[in-house]
Amino acid sequence: APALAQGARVRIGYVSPQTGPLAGFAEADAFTIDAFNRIAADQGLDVEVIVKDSQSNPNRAADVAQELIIDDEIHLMLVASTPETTNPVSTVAESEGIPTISTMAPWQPWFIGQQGNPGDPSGWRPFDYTFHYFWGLEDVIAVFTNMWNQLETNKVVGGLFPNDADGNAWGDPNVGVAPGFAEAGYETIDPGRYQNLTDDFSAQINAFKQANAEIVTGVVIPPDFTTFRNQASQQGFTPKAITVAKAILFPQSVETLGEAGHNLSSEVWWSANHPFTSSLTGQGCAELAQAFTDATGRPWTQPIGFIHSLFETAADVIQRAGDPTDLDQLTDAIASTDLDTIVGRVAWNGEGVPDFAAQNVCKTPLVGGQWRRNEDGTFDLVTVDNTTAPDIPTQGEMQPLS
Amino acid sequence: MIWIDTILQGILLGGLYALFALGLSLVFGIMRLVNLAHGDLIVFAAYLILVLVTLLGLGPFLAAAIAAPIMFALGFALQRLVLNRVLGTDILPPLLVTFGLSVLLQNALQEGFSADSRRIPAGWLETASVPLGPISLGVMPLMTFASAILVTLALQWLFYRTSLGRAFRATSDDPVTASLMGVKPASVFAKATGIAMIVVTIAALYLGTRANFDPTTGPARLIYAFEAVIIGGLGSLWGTLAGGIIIGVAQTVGAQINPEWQILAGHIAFLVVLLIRPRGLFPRAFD
Amino acid sequence: MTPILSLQNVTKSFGALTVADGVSFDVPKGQALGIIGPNGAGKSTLFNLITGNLSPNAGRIEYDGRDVTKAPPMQRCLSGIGRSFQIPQPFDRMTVFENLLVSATHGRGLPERAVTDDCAEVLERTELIEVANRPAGGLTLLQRKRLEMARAMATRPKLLLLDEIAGGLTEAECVALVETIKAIHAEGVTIIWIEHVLHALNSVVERLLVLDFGKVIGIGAPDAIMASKEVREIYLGIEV
Amino acid sequence: MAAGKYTVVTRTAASQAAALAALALLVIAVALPAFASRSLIQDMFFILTMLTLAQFWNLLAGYGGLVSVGQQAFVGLGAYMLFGGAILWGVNPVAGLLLSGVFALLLAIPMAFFAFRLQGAYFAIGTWVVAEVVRLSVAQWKAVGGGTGTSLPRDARDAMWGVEWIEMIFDTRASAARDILAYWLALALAVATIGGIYLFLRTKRGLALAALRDNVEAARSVGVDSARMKWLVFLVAAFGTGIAGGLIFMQNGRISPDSAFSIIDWTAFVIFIVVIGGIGTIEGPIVGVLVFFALQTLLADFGAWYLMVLGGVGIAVMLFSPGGLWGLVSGRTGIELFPIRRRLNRRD
Amino acid sequence: MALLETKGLTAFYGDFQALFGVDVSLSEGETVAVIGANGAGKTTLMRSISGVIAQAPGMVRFEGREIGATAADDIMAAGIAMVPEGRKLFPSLSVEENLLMGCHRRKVNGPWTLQSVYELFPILKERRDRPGTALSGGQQQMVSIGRALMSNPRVLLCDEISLGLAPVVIKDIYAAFPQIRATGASIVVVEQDIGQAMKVADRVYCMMEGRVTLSGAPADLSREEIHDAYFGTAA
Ligand SMILES: Nc1ncnc2c1ncn2[C@@H]1O[C@H](COP(=O)(O)OP(=O)(O)OP(=O)(O)O)[C@@H](O)[C@H]1O
Ligand SMILES: Nc1ncnc2c1ncn2[C@@H]1O[C@H](COP(=O)(O)OP(=O)(O)OP(=O)(O)O)[C@@H](O)[C@H]1O
Ligand SMILES: CC(C)C[C@H](N)C(=O)O
Ligand SMILES: [Mg+2]
Ligand SMILES: [Mg+2]
Repeated sequence: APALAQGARVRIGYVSPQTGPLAGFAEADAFTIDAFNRIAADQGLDVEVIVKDSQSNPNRAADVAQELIIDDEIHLMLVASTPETTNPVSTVAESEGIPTISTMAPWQPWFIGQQGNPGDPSGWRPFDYTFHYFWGLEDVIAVFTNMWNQLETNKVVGGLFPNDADGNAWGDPNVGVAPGFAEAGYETIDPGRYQNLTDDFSAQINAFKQANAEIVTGVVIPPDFTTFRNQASQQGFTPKAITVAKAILFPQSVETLGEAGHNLSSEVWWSANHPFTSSLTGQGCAELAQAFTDATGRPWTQPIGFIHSLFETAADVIQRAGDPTDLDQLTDAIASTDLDTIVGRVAWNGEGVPDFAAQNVCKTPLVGGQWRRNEDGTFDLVTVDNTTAPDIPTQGEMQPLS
Repeated sequence: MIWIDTILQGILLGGLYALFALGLSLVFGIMRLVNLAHGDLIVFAAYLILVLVTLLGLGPFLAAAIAAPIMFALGFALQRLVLNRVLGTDILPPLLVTFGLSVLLQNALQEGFSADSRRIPAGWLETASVPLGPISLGVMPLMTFASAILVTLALQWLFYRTSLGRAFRATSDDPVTASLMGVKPASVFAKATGIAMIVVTIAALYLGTRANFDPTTGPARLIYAFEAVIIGGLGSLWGTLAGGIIIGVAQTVGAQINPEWQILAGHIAFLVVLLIRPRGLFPRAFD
Repeated sequence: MTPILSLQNVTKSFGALTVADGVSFDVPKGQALGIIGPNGAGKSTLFNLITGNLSPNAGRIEYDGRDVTKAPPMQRCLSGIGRSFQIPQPFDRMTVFENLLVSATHGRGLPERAVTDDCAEVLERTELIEVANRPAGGLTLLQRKRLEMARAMATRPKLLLLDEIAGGLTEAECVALVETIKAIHAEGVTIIWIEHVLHALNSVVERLLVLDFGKVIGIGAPDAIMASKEVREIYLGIEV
Repeated sequence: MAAGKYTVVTRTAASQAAALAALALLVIAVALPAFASRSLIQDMFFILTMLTLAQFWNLLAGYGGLVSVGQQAFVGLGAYMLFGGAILWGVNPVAGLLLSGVFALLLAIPMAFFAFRLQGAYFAIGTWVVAEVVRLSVAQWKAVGGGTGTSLPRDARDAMWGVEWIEMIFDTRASAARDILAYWLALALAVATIGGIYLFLRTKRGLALAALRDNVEAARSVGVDSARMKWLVFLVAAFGTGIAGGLIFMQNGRISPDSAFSIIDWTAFVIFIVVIGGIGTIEGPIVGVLVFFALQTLLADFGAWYLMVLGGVGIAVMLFSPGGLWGLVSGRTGIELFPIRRRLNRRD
Repeated sequence: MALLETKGLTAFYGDFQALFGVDVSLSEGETVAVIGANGAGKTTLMRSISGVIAQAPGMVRFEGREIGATAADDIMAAGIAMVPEGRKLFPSLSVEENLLMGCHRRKVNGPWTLQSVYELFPILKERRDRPGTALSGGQQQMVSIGRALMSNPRVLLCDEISLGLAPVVIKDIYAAFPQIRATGASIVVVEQDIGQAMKVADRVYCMMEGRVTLSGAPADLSREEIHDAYFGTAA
């Protein structure tokens, strides 16, 4: 391999939230990095992965990114898991000129959130060194409305958008989800941004009841969603569909809802059911999920695929760069990536992305899924809509909440 | 109608905040101890209840009843072994120690239980409600509120009608002189913290059934609890209950106007009350 | 000549308890006035009203011809009212000398350098010079009482308020104290002194005021006051 | 008459030695970028800014008796004004530091008006709540990203005064030059803070501050203007804390309400530093920040254990040496590097 | 055998030694006065006996039992009650609650009850529901004495009970002494007022600079002797 020929070790920095409230995203870190190191060794890649914990704290994320760059003199930065992690790290890396691959944050909060004035598109600039792949709000809009179209509703949607990076991006009246929903014929009731860890959702429930909303959507953190779901039941608000992001990402979070978790729906960015294979290990999605469960005793979760794909992409980039310790060559290699990974195709070719972000953002496929409760209280995520990515098979149909 | 509902929901929410606050109020009132770990202790108790529920298959209420004496013992030991040694006129050492404790607890829980969010299952009670004309009130929130009132009554009785309560107040004023009356300040304080931990367990029961919690959930509500205590006036238990309700109602009313203002409205209510009455609604004569 | 201090109908109550009840009296410049009265009569409260540590519910306080009823303590101190507290309140963590420096610099609005010798002199007069560099928190009761007085003196007051400074002193100490106060008085300082140690008080003051239940029940020459029936009954507890 | 018989001394042998050492250290510190690695410069930046925050908090709590747990309000507002200035009005970030200080000062006025009505623990909680209100309000400020936060625009970053010159003389990349600039600014701020506080404590106002700390009633009745002293201390601390906040985030390049108004980072850790080092002394925060930094560096890679050890050390120091580490040192040896105690000596 | 005695009692505040080998004793039913100038160590002696200042074992004996190293609250329970210097009432307790604190731990049937304390100091009954500290100094002193009596102590330690009190109140308070003695309690009074001390005491100890310099029955001591012991003028 060329990297070996150069005789220099490539240092990869990786920042993720291993502790703190976002730790669920990082649970596959060790598992993935072990596999990566093993395969890198097999392939004769001289790489070293230096892992830093953001402690789920954006300040800390920026600090450790600096440490990686300055003390560890890394050549390539990898970062994943929510804008709270990706944005500070990307900002630091961009200003230090370190090639960076980022994932697992919708691209709007990542791209727009890093701009000086997010409200003023004229001032938005592309980045020279940082690249991001995931999906965007337009995909979520399509997936959600497709799922809802399978049901008989009055097309009135109540929105729960907090005042955080995700909530502001989703809830923006101009570039958020509402205009897209409107195009698909859905009216959005948005009572306004609330703070995370709110203890009472009566105001939202009243607003939804008044507007006779039959669907609830949003991007909600798990504790808030539980509060909302309970209060909605207690206050006699029973929508036909609840389709939210974030809150029901992990099976553990859904399990805490008990029966109230059944048939909740959300976007699915990766699953054991996806038809992709790893460029690194050759595993299919089901195999990877099983390997994870075997190794850790825990059920598969969506981030596993993306963390894996992040290292896939890194390996690919390093192999393609003439001198992977040369930052500019590495950057060029990222920009010219075209790789089929376990989460789908990663290529920064601007496909489906507006011009201002085309250079830095790549999109991966998104479908819709529903949580189905098993007899024993465990839940399965079932793909119910694939209009947006027909090559990912569905496993069932969208069902209304009883 | 919406406003009536909003205010009722706010009052019920206030019950939850009052439960968070009552234990704090007890400890704050007796020892001037600003316990920054209070929120984390509530979360700790919630995990304890959860463990009892999952391990022994108990109902949440029975589990809380078993957890309460365990928490009492823990509180007693904590006060005896650690906190007593930093009490004094200076509020800083306890502030720092309880902050350290808060950090310790959070991270220990994280090591032990991971960052996953959990919930204490309460079965059908979770979603049960009582219709009240066009309004319907959740059974759990109603129970929360009722518990807050019961806890206040019980503490009030303990504080002002028993000789232990008198010893609490005397020791709070002057531990050295109290010891000349045959009081052991160290153990009086330890008992107070123990009792506060029983209240903490009750708060944990309702926190844990209302929403998910994870090891870092504690501090977020700590500030509301402090607000309730201070609005109420140092050492006034009814005041603490009233304080909780004020914060709760301010939040729901604020949210009804615009959800952006929900939490802000609670804080602003606190500031306004203190502007008008710097020592809270029901201050005690001397402190 | 205007009196240095004049109280007119000053009233103060704590809740239902009235501790100053329409108190009126004047103190001419340079006089030494003693205040006696049973415990709880409102003597210390009266001092707090004069210094501004408490504010009256009604009435008017004039100092040096000006209305100071609403002035903050700091301002009254600057204009020449110095006081000692019944329960000594030293600045515990500062040295004795620094205690005095605070009052000399802030009480008189002077820079530090200008008051050093003055402070030293007060320390000598109050026999605190030996402990000048010791933290005030570690002083004995007597030393604390002396510090109370020294700190008040360091502001070079025109009106000095002393609250029970002889209590707890031995006879010899008491004699020394009386000498010191006499000397201060001789310099023209007006003195109001609350004291239960009557022989000490009476050897200094020219006029005596008796307070009972917040009311002035007598004011006049010490001999006359001490001989009055009311005082003997109420205060000394001597059956007549 | 005692005239001229006594002199007042504050200096000690240790303090004179310390002054010389400090001067030498300062010279080395200024020249540091010439030979130190970039990571050392960054570490120094962290130490200096935390030290500044700690000194101001110490001034508030240790000397002024104002135990504020709302200092993150000033850090955050200072930082946001620097960003706001750069984003909305094109203010050069270096000049924006002044905005940081001024706006923090402006915030301090209503905050003090409210908080000064409260005592002790009430004051502490009151300041915390005000800081929360400021955080929640800033989180509604859409032009700087609302709850999402934002980054310093590249134009503003590139335009920072002095960076080009540093790039030239040290022959480094722009990002390293920005670090050097930030480091020098932090050094200047820390030196000005320590020097300023020390000189202030040696004036008669410093004396008044100490008196107020011991007994408010008594201080008031010997002519100390307690309200004015509190205002003075609070406003000065707000101004300095605001500038430090602006500087920290200028170097950081990214801001969000949660990071800028973090009670843990900007108040809890600062309290930790001051109390561990020794409150009410200038030396304490210096010792404290070094201990804090050492702990952070040694333990940063141990995840949750880092915070647990930190918590444990905090508890241990409070239990075994309530005067902090410096208290332990000066208690044993009597050394004071920044003496303020005035001793009255008989002239012989 | 003495009811209460100290042997070679020493006490320290940090490095500062306040007592140097003090020997005092108190017999059943006796009243003993401790006099001495300010700072002589009288309060320190009281605090050492009552356990506020921890002692090495072996220095204090009460009813033949060693109590030097016993905690203050246990000493109180054994029957030694103190009227501390400076009254030390509990501000957040009412007058009545302050009194009740006196028998918080030691509940012994005896002559002293709320009722009899109110008879002794009738003004307190009027003020029973007020906060203890909203009383004047004299009234507070009455509460403090009453509070100590409430436990029906075997030994009553009174530290400067007449400090800052009007003569009429001092008279009242000392007038209560015979009643207190009549109940069988032994009393130690610390007093500045030598005359007063001589009047009530069976025996007097005179302290100076942490040492007992003179002791004996009042009748046996001459004014000069006392003066010397007090001020250290004796060669
Ligand atoms: N808390 C303390 N810390 C340090 N020294 C103390 C303390 N309390 C008392 N002392 C010292 O111990 C010595 C004896 O004091 P003590 O209070 O026992 O005297 P006393 O005889 O009761 O005097 P007084 O008549 O003033 O009450 C004094 O020199 C005093 O300075
Ligand atoms: N802050 C307060 N709140 C309520 N009542 C008070 C307060 N301060 C004093 N009092 C009451 O006011 C009355 C007068 O008290 P003050 O201290 O002036 O008496 P005094 O004449 O100085 O007595 P003494 O000779 O005992 O010192 C007392 O009955 C006391 O209980
Ligand atoms: C300093 C504090 C108020 C910190 C609080 N315990 C928290 O973790 O947020
Ligand atoms: Mg008085
Ligand atoms: Mg004494």
